[in-house]
Amino acid sequence: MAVRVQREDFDPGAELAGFSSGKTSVGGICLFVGLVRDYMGHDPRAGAEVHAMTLEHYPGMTERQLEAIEAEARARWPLEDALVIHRHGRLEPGERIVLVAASSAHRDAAFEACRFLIDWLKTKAPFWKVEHTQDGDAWVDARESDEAAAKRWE
Amino acid sequence: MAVRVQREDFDPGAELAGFSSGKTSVGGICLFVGLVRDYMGHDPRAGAEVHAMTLEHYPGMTERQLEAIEAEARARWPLEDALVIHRHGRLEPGERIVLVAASSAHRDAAFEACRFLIDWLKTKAPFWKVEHTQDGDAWVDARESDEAAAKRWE
Amino acid sequence: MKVLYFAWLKARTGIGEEMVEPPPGTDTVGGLVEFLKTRSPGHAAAFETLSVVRVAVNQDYAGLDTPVRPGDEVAFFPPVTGG
Amino acid sequence: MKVLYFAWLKARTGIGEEMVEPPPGTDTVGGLVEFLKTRSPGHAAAFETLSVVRVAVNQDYAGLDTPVRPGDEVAFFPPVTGG
Repeated sequence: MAVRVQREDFDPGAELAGFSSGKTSVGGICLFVGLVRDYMGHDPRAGAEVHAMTLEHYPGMTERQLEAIEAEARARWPLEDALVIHRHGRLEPGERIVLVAASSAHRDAAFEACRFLIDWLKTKAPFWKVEHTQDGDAWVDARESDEAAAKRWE
Repeated sequence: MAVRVQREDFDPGAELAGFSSGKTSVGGICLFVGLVRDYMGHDPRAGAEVHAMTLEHYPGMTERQLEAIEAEARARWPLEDALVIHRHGRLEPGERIVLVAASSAHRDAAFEACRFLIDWLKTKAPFWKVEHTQDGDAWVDARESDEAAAKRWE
Repeated sequence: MKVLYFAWLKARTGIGEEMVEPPPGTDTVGGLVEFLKTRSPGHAAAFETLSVVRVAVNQDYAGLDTPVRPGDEVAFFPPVTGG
Repeated sequence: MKVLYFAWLKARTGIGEEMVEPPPGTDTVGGLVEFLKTRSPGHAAAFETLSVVRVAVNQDYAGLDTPVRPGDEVAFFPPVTGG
Protein backbone atom coordinates (compact mmCIF):
# COMPACT_ATOMS: atom_id res chain seq x y z
CA MET A 1 0.00 0.00 0.00
CA ALA A 2 1.33 3.41 -0.89
CA VAL A 3 0.23 6.97 -1.57
CA ARG A 4 2.58 9.45 -3.20
CA VAL A 5 2.14 13.13 -4.02
CA GLN A 6 4.98 14.48 -6.12
CA ARG A 7 6.02 17.05 -8.68
CA GLU A 8 8.12 14.56 -10.72
CA ASP A 9 6.78 12.19 -13.34
CA PHE A 10 6.41 8.48 -12.55
CA ASP A 11 6.97 5.32 -14.59
CA PRO A 12 3.75 3.28 -14.77
CA GLY A 13 5.64 0.22 -16.02
CA ALA A 14 8.04 0.27 -13.08
CA GLU A 15 5.14 0.80 -10.65
CA LEU A 16 3.25 -2.08 -12.21
CA ALA A 17 6.28 -4.36 -12.08
CA GLY A 18 6.75 -3.72 -8.37
CA PHE A 19 3.09 -4.32 -7.80
CA SER A 20 2.86 -8.02 -8.61
CA SER A 21 6.44 -9.15 -8.20
CA GLY A 22 6.84 -12.34 -6.23
CA LYS A 23 3.14 -12.67 -5.38
CA THR A 24 1.37 -15.83 -6.48
CA SER A 25 -1.97 -15.03 -4.87
CA VAL A 26 -2.74 -12.13 -7.24
CA GLY A 27 -5.15 -13.00 -10.03
CA GLY A 28 -5.48 -9.56 -11.56
CA ILE A 29 -4.15 -6.04 -11.51
CA CYS A 30 -6.19 -3.08 -12.68
CA LEU A 31 -4.40 0.19 -13.33
CA PHE A 32 -5.62 3.60 -14.46
CA VAL A 33 -3.44 6.46 -15.66
CA GLY A 34 -4.89 9.94 -16.19
CA LEU A 35 -3.23 12.28 -18.68
CA VAL A 36 -3.39 15.98 -19.56
CA ARG A 37 -5.57 16.61 -22.63
CA ASP A 38 -4.95 19.51 -24.96
CA TYR A 39 -8.44 21.01 -24.88
CA MET A 40 -10.73 22.53 -22.28
CA GLY A 41 -13.90 20.84 -21.11
CA HIS A 42 -15.57 17.76 -22.46
CA ASP A 43 -15.68 18.37 -26.20
CA PRO A 44 -12.49 18.85 -28.26
CA ARG A 45 -14.33 20.97 -30.87
CA ALA A 46 -15.86 23.32 -28.32
CA GLY A 47 -13.00 23.95 -25.90
CA ALA A 48 -10.02 26.28 -26.30
CA GLU A 49 -6.62 24.69 -26.78
CA VAL A 50 -4.79 24.07 -23.53
CA HIS A 51 -1.06 24.83 -23.62
CA ALA A 52 -0.48 23.56 -20.10
CA MET A 53 -2.12 23.27 -16.72
CA THR A 54 -0.98 23.78 -13.17
CA LEU A 55 -2.15 21.56 -10.35
CA GLU A 56 -2.31 23.25 -6.98
CA HIS A 57 -2.83 21.13 -3.89
CA TYR A 58 -3.08 21.31 -0.12
CA PRO A 59 0.07 19.68 1.27
CA GLY A 60 -0.72 17.53 4.27
CA MET A 61 -4.44 17.30 3.67
CA THR A 62 -3.80 15.74 0.26
CA GLU A 63 -1.81 12.84 1.67
CA ARG A 64 -4.30 12.47 4.51
CA GLN A 65 -7.26 12.26 2.13
CA LEU A 66 -5.54 9.90 -0.30
CA GLU A 67 -4.61 7.58 2.55
CA ALA A 68 -8.21 7.63 3.76
CA ILE A 69 -9.46 6.80 0.24
CA GLU A 70 -7.02 3.93 -0.06
CA ALA A 71 -7.94 2.61 3.38
CA GLU A 72 -11.60 2.72 2.36
CA ALA A 73 -10.83 0.70 -0.79
CA ARG A 74 -9.02 -1.91 1.32
CA ALA A 75 -11.95 -2.09 3.70
CA ARG A 76 -14.42 -2.65 0.86
CA TRP A 77 -12.51 -5.16 -1.29
CA PRO A 78 -10.07 -8.01 -0.51
CA LEU A 79 -7.06 -6.32 -2.11
CA GLU A 80 -3.55 -7.68 -2.31
CA ASP A 81 -2.20 -4.20 -2.92
CA ALA A 82 -3.21 -0.66 -3.82
CA LEU A 83 -1.31 2.35 -5.09
CA VAL A 84 -2.09 6.03 -5.66
CA ILE A 85 0.34 8.51 -7.22
CA HIS A 86 -0.71 12.09 -7.95
CA ARG A 87 1.44 14.84 -9.40
CA HIS A 88 1.24 18.58 -8.78
CA GLY A 89 2.79 21.63 -10.43
CA ARG A 90 2.85 22.56 -14.12
CA LEU A 91 1.98 19.84 -16.62
CA GLU A 92 1.78 19.88 -20.42
CA PRO A 93 -0.63 17.98 -22.69
CA GLY A 94 0.24 14.29 -22.88
CA GLU A 95 1.86 14.29 -19.44
CA ARG A 96 0.73 11.87 -16.74
CA ILE A 97 -1.24 13.36 -13.83
CA VAL A 98 -2.37 10.43 -11.75
CA LEU A 99 -2.02 6.67 -11.37
CA VAL A 100 -4.28 4.41 -9.35
CA ALA A 101 -3.94 0.65 -9.19
CA ALA A 102 -5.39 -2.27 -7.27
CA SER A 103 -4.60 -5.97 -7.27
CA SER A 104 -6.66 -8.83 -5.94
CA ALA A 105 -7.16 -12.57 -6.25
CA HIS A 106 -10.16 -11.81 -8.50
CA ARG A 107 -10.62 -9.30 -11.29
CA ASP A 108 -13.94 -7.97 -10.00
CA ALA A 109 -12.30 -6.58 -6.88
CA ALA A 110 -9.34 -5.17 -8.80
CA PHE A 111 -11.57 -3.33 -11.29
CA GLU A 112 -14.05 -2.07 -8.73
CA ALA A 113 -11.38 -0.85 -6.33
CA CYS A 114 -9.43 0.88 -9.09
CA ARG A 115 -12.55 2.67 -10.28
CA PHE A 116 -13.46 3.60 -6.73
CA LEU A 117 -9.99 5.02 -6.09
CA ILE A 118 -10.12 7.39 -9.05
CA ASP A 119 -13.78 8.33 -8.55
CA TRP A 120 -13.31 9.27 -4.89
CA LEU A 121 -9.96 10.91 -5.52
CA LYS A 122 -11.61 13.16 -8.13
CA THR A 123 -14.11 14.52 -5.63
CA LYS A 124 -12.23 14.27 -2.32
CA ALA A 125 -8.50 14.87 -2.83
CA PRO A 126 -7.69 18.59 -2.52
CA PHE A 127 -6.24 19.35 -5.95
CA TRP A 128 -7.25 22.23 -8.23
CA LYS A 129 -6.43 22.62 -11.88
CA VAL A 130 -5.87 25.90 -13.64
CA GLU A 131 -5.66 25.64 -17.42
CA HIS A 132 -3.37 27.91 -19.40
CA THR A 133 -4.82 28.83 -22.81
CA GLN A 134 -4.21 31.64 -25.27
CA ASP A 135 -7.27 33.35 -23.81
CA GLY A 136 -5.65 33.35 -20.39
CA ASP A 137 -5.79 31.17 -17.31
CA ALA A 138 -8.99 29.52 -16.11
CA TRP A 139 -9.70 27.48 -13.01
CA VAL A 140 -11.31 24.19 -14.00
CA ASP A 141 -14.85 23.80 -12.69
CA ALA A 142 -15.83 20.66 -10.82
CA ARG A 143 -17.92 18.43 -13.06
CA GLU A 144 -21.31 17.03 -12.16
CA SER A 145 -20.42 13.76 -13.85
CA ASP A 146 -17.54 13.36 -11.39
CA GLU A 147 -19.91 13.99 -8.48
CA ALA A 148 -22.29 11.40 -9.89
CA ALA A 149 -19.48 8.89 -10.35
CA ALA A 150 -18.39 9.32 -6.73
CA LYS A 151 -21.95 9.06 -5.41
CA ARG A 152 -22.26 5.56 -6.85
CA TRP A 153 -19.91 4.40 -4.10
CA GLU A 154 -21.74 5.98 -1.15
CA MET B 1 -5.35 -1.29 -32.23
CA ALA B 2 -3.66 -4.62 -31.82
CA VAL B 3 -4.34 -8.22 -30.85
CA ARG B 4 -1.47 -10.58 -30.10
CA VAL B 5 -1.46 -14.27 -29.20
CA GLN B 6 1.95 -15.47 -28.13
CA ARG B 7 3.87 -17.96 -26.06
CA GLU B 8 6.41 -15.39 -24.77
CA ASP B 9 5.89 -13.07 -21.84
CA PHE B 10 5.13 -9.38 -22.46
CA ASP B 11 6.19 -6.18 -20.68
CA PRO B 12 3.12 -4.28 -19.45
CA GLY B 13 5.17 -1.14 -18.87
CA ALA B 14 6.49 -1.11 -22.42
CA GLU B 15 2.99 -1.77 -23.79
CA LEU B 16 1.58 1.04 -21.68
CA ALA B 17 4.31 3.44 -22.77
CA GLY B 18 3.60 2.79 -26.44
CA PHE B 19 -0.08 3.22 -25.79
CA SER B 20 -0.16 6.89 -24.87
CA SER B 21 3.05 8.17 -26.41
CA GLY B 22 2.63 11.36 -28.40
CA LYS B 23 -1.14 11.53 -28.01
CA THR B 24 -2.59 14.63 -26.39
CA SER B 25 -6.24 13.67 -26.85
CA VAL B 26 -6.09 10.76 -24.38
CA GLY B 27 -7.49 11.55 -20.96
CA GLY B 28 -7.18 8.12 -19.44
CA ILE B 29 -5.79 4.65 -19.93
CA CYS B 30 -7.20 1.61 -18.19
CA LEU B 31 -5.17 -1.58 -18.17
CA PHE B 32 -5.81 -5.02 -16.72
CA VAL B 33 -3.24 -7.79 -16.32
CA GLY B 34 -4.30 -11.32 -15.39
CA LEU B 35 -1.84 -13.57 -13.56
CA VAL B 36 -1.54 -17.27 -12.71
CA ARG B 37 -2.58 -17.97 -9.10
CA ASP B 38 -1.13 -20.82 -7.12
CA TYR B 39 -4.37 -22.50 -6.08
CA MET B 40 -7.32 -24.15 -7.83
CA GLY B 41 -10.76 -22.61 -7.89
CA HIS B 42 -12.03 -19.60 -6.03
CA ASP B 43 -10.89 -20.18 -2.48
CA PRO B 44 -7.19 -20.52 -1.54
CA ARG B 45 -7.98 -22.71 1.48
CA ALA B 46 -10.16 -25.15 -0.45
CA GLY B 47 -8.21 -25.67 -3.67
CA ALA B 48 -5.18 -27.85 -4.29
CA GLU B 49 -1.88 -26.10 -4.92
CA VAL B 50 -1.24 -25.40 -8.58
CA HIS B 51 2.34 -25.99 -9.70
CA ALA B 52 1.71 -24.72 -13.21
CA MET B 53 -0.94 -24.52 -15.88
CA THR B 54 -0.98 -25.00 -19.61
CA LEU B 55 -3.10 -22.85 -21.88
CA GLU B 56 -4.25 -24.56 -25.04
CA HIS B 57 -5.84 -22.48 -27.79
CA TYR B 58 -7.28 -22.72 -31.29
CA PRO B 59 -4.83 -20.93 -33.59
CA GLY B 60 -6.64 -18.85 -36.15
CA MET B 61 -9.97 -18.79 -34.38
CA THR B 62 -8.35 -17.18 -31.35
CA GLU B 63 -7.06 -14.18 -33.30
CA ARG B 64 -10.34 -13.95 -35.18
CA GLN B 65 -12.39 -13.87 -31.96
CA LEU B 66 -10.07 -11.43 -30.20
CA GLU B 67 -10.22 -9.08 -33.17
CA ALA B 68 -14.01 -9.29 -33.16
CA ILE B 69 -14.08 -8.49 -29.42
CA GLU B 70 -11.79 -5.53 -29.90
CA ALA B 71 -13.86 -4.26 -32.84
CA GLU B 72 -16.96 -4.52 -30.68
CA ALA B 73 -15.30 -2.45 -27.95
CA ARG B 74 -14.40 0.23 -30.50
CA ALA B 75 -17.96 0.28 -31.80
CA ARG B 76 -19.36 0.74 -28.30
CA TRP B 77 -16.97 3.34 -26.88
CA PRO B 78 -15.04 6.27 -28.38
CA LEU B 79 -11.60 4.74 -27.87
CA GLU B 80 -8.27 6.25 -28.79
CA ASP B 81 -6.65 2.83 -28.69
CA ALA B 82 -7.18 -0.74 -27.55
CA LEU B 83 -4.84 -3.66 -26.98
CA VAL B 84 -5.22 -7.36 -26.21
CA ILE B 85 -2.32 -9.72 -25.55
CA HIS B 86 -2.93 -13.33 -24.54
CA ARG B 87 -0.30 -15.98 -23.89
CA HIS B 88 -0.53 -19.73 -24.44
CA GLY B 89 1.60 -22.69 -23.41
CA ARG B 90 2.87 -23.58 -19.96
CA LEU B 91 2.76 -20.89 -17.26
CA GLU B 92 3.77 -20.93 -13.60
CA PRO B 93 2.15 -19.12 -10.66
CA GLY B 94 2.89 -15.40 -10.73
CA GLU B 95 3.30 -15.35 -14.51
CA ARG B 96 1.26 -12.99 -16.68
CA ILE B 97 -1.48 -14.59 -18.81
CA VAL B 98 -3.34 -11.72 -20.40
CA LEU B 99 -3.28 -7.96 -20.84
CA VAL B 100 -6.18 -5.82 -22.01
CA ALA B 101 -6.07 -2.05 -22.24
CA ALA B 102 -8.17 0.80 -23.57
CA SER B 103 -7.59 4.53 -23.79
CA SER B 104 -10.08 7.29 -24.36
CA ALA B 105 -10.61 11.02 -23.86
CA HIS B 106 -12.67 10.14 -20.77
CA ARG B 107 -12.10 7.64 -18.00
CA ASP B 108 -15.60 6.15 -18.16
CA ALA B 109 -15.02 4.82 -21.65
CA ALA B 110 -11.53 3.55 -20.81
CA PHE B 111 -12.74 1.63 -17.74
CA GLU B 112 -15.87 0.23 -19.36
CA ALA B 113 -14.09 -0.88 -22.51
CA CYS B 114 -11.27 -2.51 -20.55
CA ARG B 115 -13.74 -4.42 -18.42
CA PHE B 116 -15.72 -5.42 -21.49
CA LEU B 117 -12.59 -6.70 -23.25
CA ILE B 118 -11.66 -9.05 -20.41
CA ASP B 119 -15.24 -10.15 -19.71
CA TRP B 120 -15.93 -11.08 -23.32
CA LEU B 121 -12.51 -12.58 -23.83
CA LYS B 122 -13.12 -14.88 -20.86
CA THR B 123 -16.22 -16.39 -22.43
CA LYS B 124 -15.53 -16.06 -26.16
CA ALA B 125 -11.82 -16.49 -26.90
CA PRO B 126 -10.99 -20.19 -27.50
CA PHE B 127 -8.48 -20.86 -24.73
CA TRP B 128 -8.57 -23.76 -22.29
CA LYS B 129 -6.60 -24.10 -19.08
CA VAL B 130 -5.36 -27.34 -17.63
CA GLU B 131 -3.96 -27.05 -14.11
CA HIS B 132 -1.04 -29.20 -12.98
CA THR B 133 -1.28 -30.16 -9.32
CA GLN B 134 0.21 -32.92 -7.20
CA ASP B 135 -3.09 -34.79 -7.61
CA GLY B 136 -2.64 -34.72 -11.37
CA ASP B 137 -3.87 -32.57 -14.23
CA ALA B 138 -7.35 -31.09 -14.32
CA TRP B 139 -9.11 -29.08 -17.01
CA VAL B 140 -10.48 -25.88 -15.52
CA ASP B 141 -14.26 -25.65 -15.62
CA ALA B 142 -15.94 -22.58 -17.04
CA ARG B 143 -17.29 -20.42 -14.21
CA GLU B 144 -20.83 -19.17 -13.96
CA SER B 145 -19.58 -15.86 -12.60
CA ASP B 146 -17.68 -15.34 -15.86
CA GLU B 147 -20.83 -16.09 -17.84
CA ALA B 148 -22.74 -13.61 -15.72
CA ALA B 149 -20.04 -10.94 -16.17
CA ALA B 150 -20.16 -11.36 -19.95
CA LYS B 151 -23.96 -11.28 -20.04
CA ARG B 152 -23.94 -7.78 -18.53
CA TRP B 153 -22.65 -6.52 -21.89
CA GLU B 154 -25.27 -8.20 -24.09
CA MET C 1 -14.22 -32.20 -43.86
CA LYS C 2 -11.63 -31.18 -41.28
CA VAL C 3 -12.57 -31.84 -37.66
CA LEU C 4 -10.63 -30.42 -34.68
CA TYR C 5 -10.84 -31.34 -30.99
CA PHE C 6 -9.55 -29.28 -28.07
CA ALA C 7 -8.98 -29.72 -24.33
CA TRP C 8 -10.72 -32.78 -22.85
CA LEU C 9 -12.42 -33.57 -26.16
CA LYS C 10 -8.97 -34.05 -27.62
CA ALA C 11 -8.01 -36.19 -24.62
CA ARG C 12 -11.11 -38.39 -25.01
CA THR C 13 -10.94 -38.88 -28.78
CA GLY C 14 -7.17 -39.15 -28.61
CA ILE C 15 -7.08 -36.95 -31.72
CA GLY C 16 -6.35 -33.25 -32.28
CA GLU C 17 -7.36 -33.11 -35.89
CA GLU C 18 -8.78 -35.53 -38.44
CA MET C 19 -10.13 -35.49 -41.98
CA VAL C 20 -13.50 -37.24 -42.22
CA GLU C 21 -15.97 -38.07 -44.95
CA PRO C 22 -19.39 -38.29 -43.37
CA PRO C 23 -22.08 -40.16 -45.27
CA PRO C 24 -24.08 -38.26 -47.93
CA GLY C 25 -26.91 -36.26 -46.36
CA THR C 26 -24.82 -35.15 -43.37
CA ASP C 27 -25.57 -31.46 -43.69
CA THR C 28 -25.65 -30.10 -40.13
CA VAL C 29 -23.33 -30.11 -37.13
CA GLY C 30 -25.83 -32.40 -35.38
CA GLY C 31 -25.64 -34.92 -38.21
CA LEU C 32 -21.86 -34.75 -38.17
CA VAL C 33 -21.79 -35.44 -34.43
CA GLU C 34 -23.93 -38.58 -34.92
CA PHE C 35 -21.43 -39.79 -37.48
CA LEU C 36 -18.37 -38.92 -35.37
CA LYS C 37 -19.75 -40.81 -32.35
CA THR C 38 -19.55 -44.04 -34.35
CA ARG C 39 -15.85 -43.70 -35.10
CA SER C 40 -14.48 -45.01 -31.77
CA PRO C 41 -15.44 -45.50 -28.10
CA GLY C 42 -13.34 -42.38 -27.40
CA HIS C 43 -15.41 -40.36 -29.84
CA ALA C 44 -18.59 -41.67 -28.25
CA ALA C 45 -17.28 -40.65 -24.82
CA ALA C 46 -16.30 -37.17 -26.06
CA PHE C 47 -19.83 -36.49 -27.31
CA GLU C 48 -21.60 -38.18 -24.40
CA THR C 49 -22.88 -34.91 -22.87
CA LEU C 50 -23.51 -32.48 -25.69
CA SER C 51 -24.59 -29.70 -23.33
CA VAL C 52 -20.94 -29.17 -22.34
CA VAL C 53 -19.62 -29.29 -25.89
CA ARG C 54 -19.17 -26.09 -27.92
CA VAL C 55 -18.71 -26.04 -31.68
CA ALA C 56 -17.26 -23.68 -34.26
CA VAL C 57 -17.71 -23.94 -38.02
CA ASN C 58 -14.97 -22.20 -39.98
CA GLN C 59 -13.81 -20.55 -36.75
CA ASP C 60 -17.15 -18.97 -35.86
CA TYR C 61 -19.34 -20.19 -33.02
CA ALA C 62 -22.09 -22.49 -34.26
CA GLY C 63 -24.85 -24.78 -33.02
CA LEU C 64 -26.15 -28.26 -33.76
CA ASP C 65 -28.40 -26.82 -36.48
CA THR C 66 -25.60 -25.00 -38.28
CA PRO C 67 -25.12 -26.30 -41.85
CA VAL C 68 -21.88 -28.05 -42.74
CA ARG C 69 -20.51 -29.01 -46.12
CA PRO C 70 -17.39 -30.67 -47.51
CA GLY C 71 -14.36 -28.42 -47.08
CA ASP C 72 -15.60 -26.90 -43.82
CA GLU C 73 -13.44 -26.77 -40.69
CA VAL C 74 -15.48 -27.94 -37.71
CA ALA C 75 -14.07 -27.71 -34.16
CA PHE C 76 -15.40 -29.22 -30.93
CA PHE C 77 -14.32 -28.02 -27.50
CA PRO C 78 -15.51 -27.38 -23.94
CA PRO C 79 -16.65 -23.93 -22.75
CA VAL C 80 -13.60 -21.65 -22.91
CA THR C 81 -11.51 -20.82 -19.82
CA GLY C 82 -8.94 -18.26 -20.97
CA GLY C 83 -8.12 -14.85 -19.58
CA MET D 1 -6.05 30.55 14.08
CA LYS D 2 -4.39 29.62 10.79
CA VAL D 3 -6.49 30.20 7.68
CA LEU D 4 -5.53 28.88 4.22
CA TYR D 5 -6.96 29.73 0.81
CA PHE D 6 -6.57 27.72 -2.38
CA ALA D 7 -7.26 28.15 -6.10
CA TRP D 8 -9.51 31.12 -6.92
CA LEU D 9 -10.10 31.86 -3.23
CA LYS D 10 -6.39 32.51 -2.96
CA ALA D 11 -6.54 34.68 -6.08
CA ARG D 12 -9.46 36.72 -4.71
CA THR D 13 -8.11 37.23 -1.19
CA GLY D 14 -4.62 37.70 -2.56
CA ILE D 15 -3.42 35.52 0.33
CA GLY D 16 -2.38 31.89 0.60
CA GLU D 17 -2.18 31.72 4.35
CA GLU D 18 -2.82 34.09 7.23
CA MET D 19 -2.95 34.01 11.01
CA VAL D 20 -6.15 35.57 12.34
CA GLU D 21 -7.65 36.31 15.72
CA PRO D 22 -11.39 36.36 15.32
CA PRO D 23 -13.42 38.11 18.01
CA PRO D 24 -14.35 36.13 21.13
CA GLY D 25 -17.43 33.99 20.56
CA THR D 26 -16.37 32.97 17.04
CA ASP D 27 -16.83 29.25 17.58
CA THR D 28 -17.96 27.86 14.20
CA VAL D 29 -16.76 27.96 10.62
CA GLY D 30 -19.79 30.11 9.78
CA GLY D 31 -18.81 32.67 12.41
CA LEU D 32 -15.24 32.66 11.17
CA VAL D 33 -16.42 33.34 7.61
CA GLU D 34 -18.42 36.35 8.78
CA PHE D 35 -15.30 37.71 10.44
CA LEU D 36 -13.04 36.97 7.43
CA LYS D 37 -15.42 38.78 5.03
CA THR D 38 -14.74 42.03 6.90
CA ARG D 39 -10.98 41.87 6.40
CA SER D 40 -10.82 43.21 2.84
CA PRO D 41 -12.91 43.62 -0.32
CA GLY D 42 -10.99 40.62 -1.70
CA HIS D 43 -12.08 38.52 1.26
CA ALA D 44 -15.66 39.64 0.79
CA ALA D 45 -15.45 38.67 -2.89
CA ALA D 46 -13.97 35.26 -2.05
CA PHE D 47 -16.88 34.42 0.25
CA GLU D 48 -19.57 35.99 -1.92
CA THR D 49 -21.10 32.67 -2.98
CA LEU D 50 -20.68 30.22 -0.13
CA SER D 51 -22.34 27.38 -2.04
CA VAL D 52 -19.16 27.03 -4.16
CA VAL D 53 -16.79 27.24 -1.21
CA ARG D 54 -15.57 24.11 0.53
CA VAL D 55 -13.93 24.08 3.94
CA ALA D 56 -11.61 21.83 5.91
CA VAL D 57 -10.85 22.07 9.62
CA ASN D 58 -7.55 20.50 10.59
CA GLN D 59 -7.41 18.87 7.14
CA ASP D 60 -10.78 17.14 7.37
CA TYR D 61 -13.82 18.23 5.38
CA ALA D 62 -16.13 20.38 7.45
CA GLY D 63 -19.26 22.54 7.18
CA LEU D 64 -20.40 25.97 8.33
CA ASP D 65 -21.59 24.44 11.62
CA THR D 66 -18.27 22.77 12.41
CA PRO D 67 -16.73 24.11 15.64
CA VAL D 68 -13.46 26.00 15.45
CA ARG D 69 -11.14 27.07 18.23
CA PRO D 70 -7.82 28.90 18.54
CA GLY D 71 -4.98 26.80 17.14
CA ASP D 72 -7.12 25.18 14.45
CA GLU D 73 -6.09 25.13 10.80
CA VAL D 74 -9.04 26.16 8.63
CA ALA D 75 -8.83 26.00 4.82
CA PHE D 76 -11.20 27.40 2.20
CA PHE D 77 -11.18 26.25 -1.40
CA PRO D 78 -13.43 25.51 -4.39
CA PRO D 79 -14.72 22.02 -5.18
CA VAL D 80 -11.70 19.90 -6.02
CA THR D 81 -10.68 19.11 -9.61
CA GLY D 82 -7.75 16.72 -9.36
CA GLY D 83 -7.30 13.34 -10.98
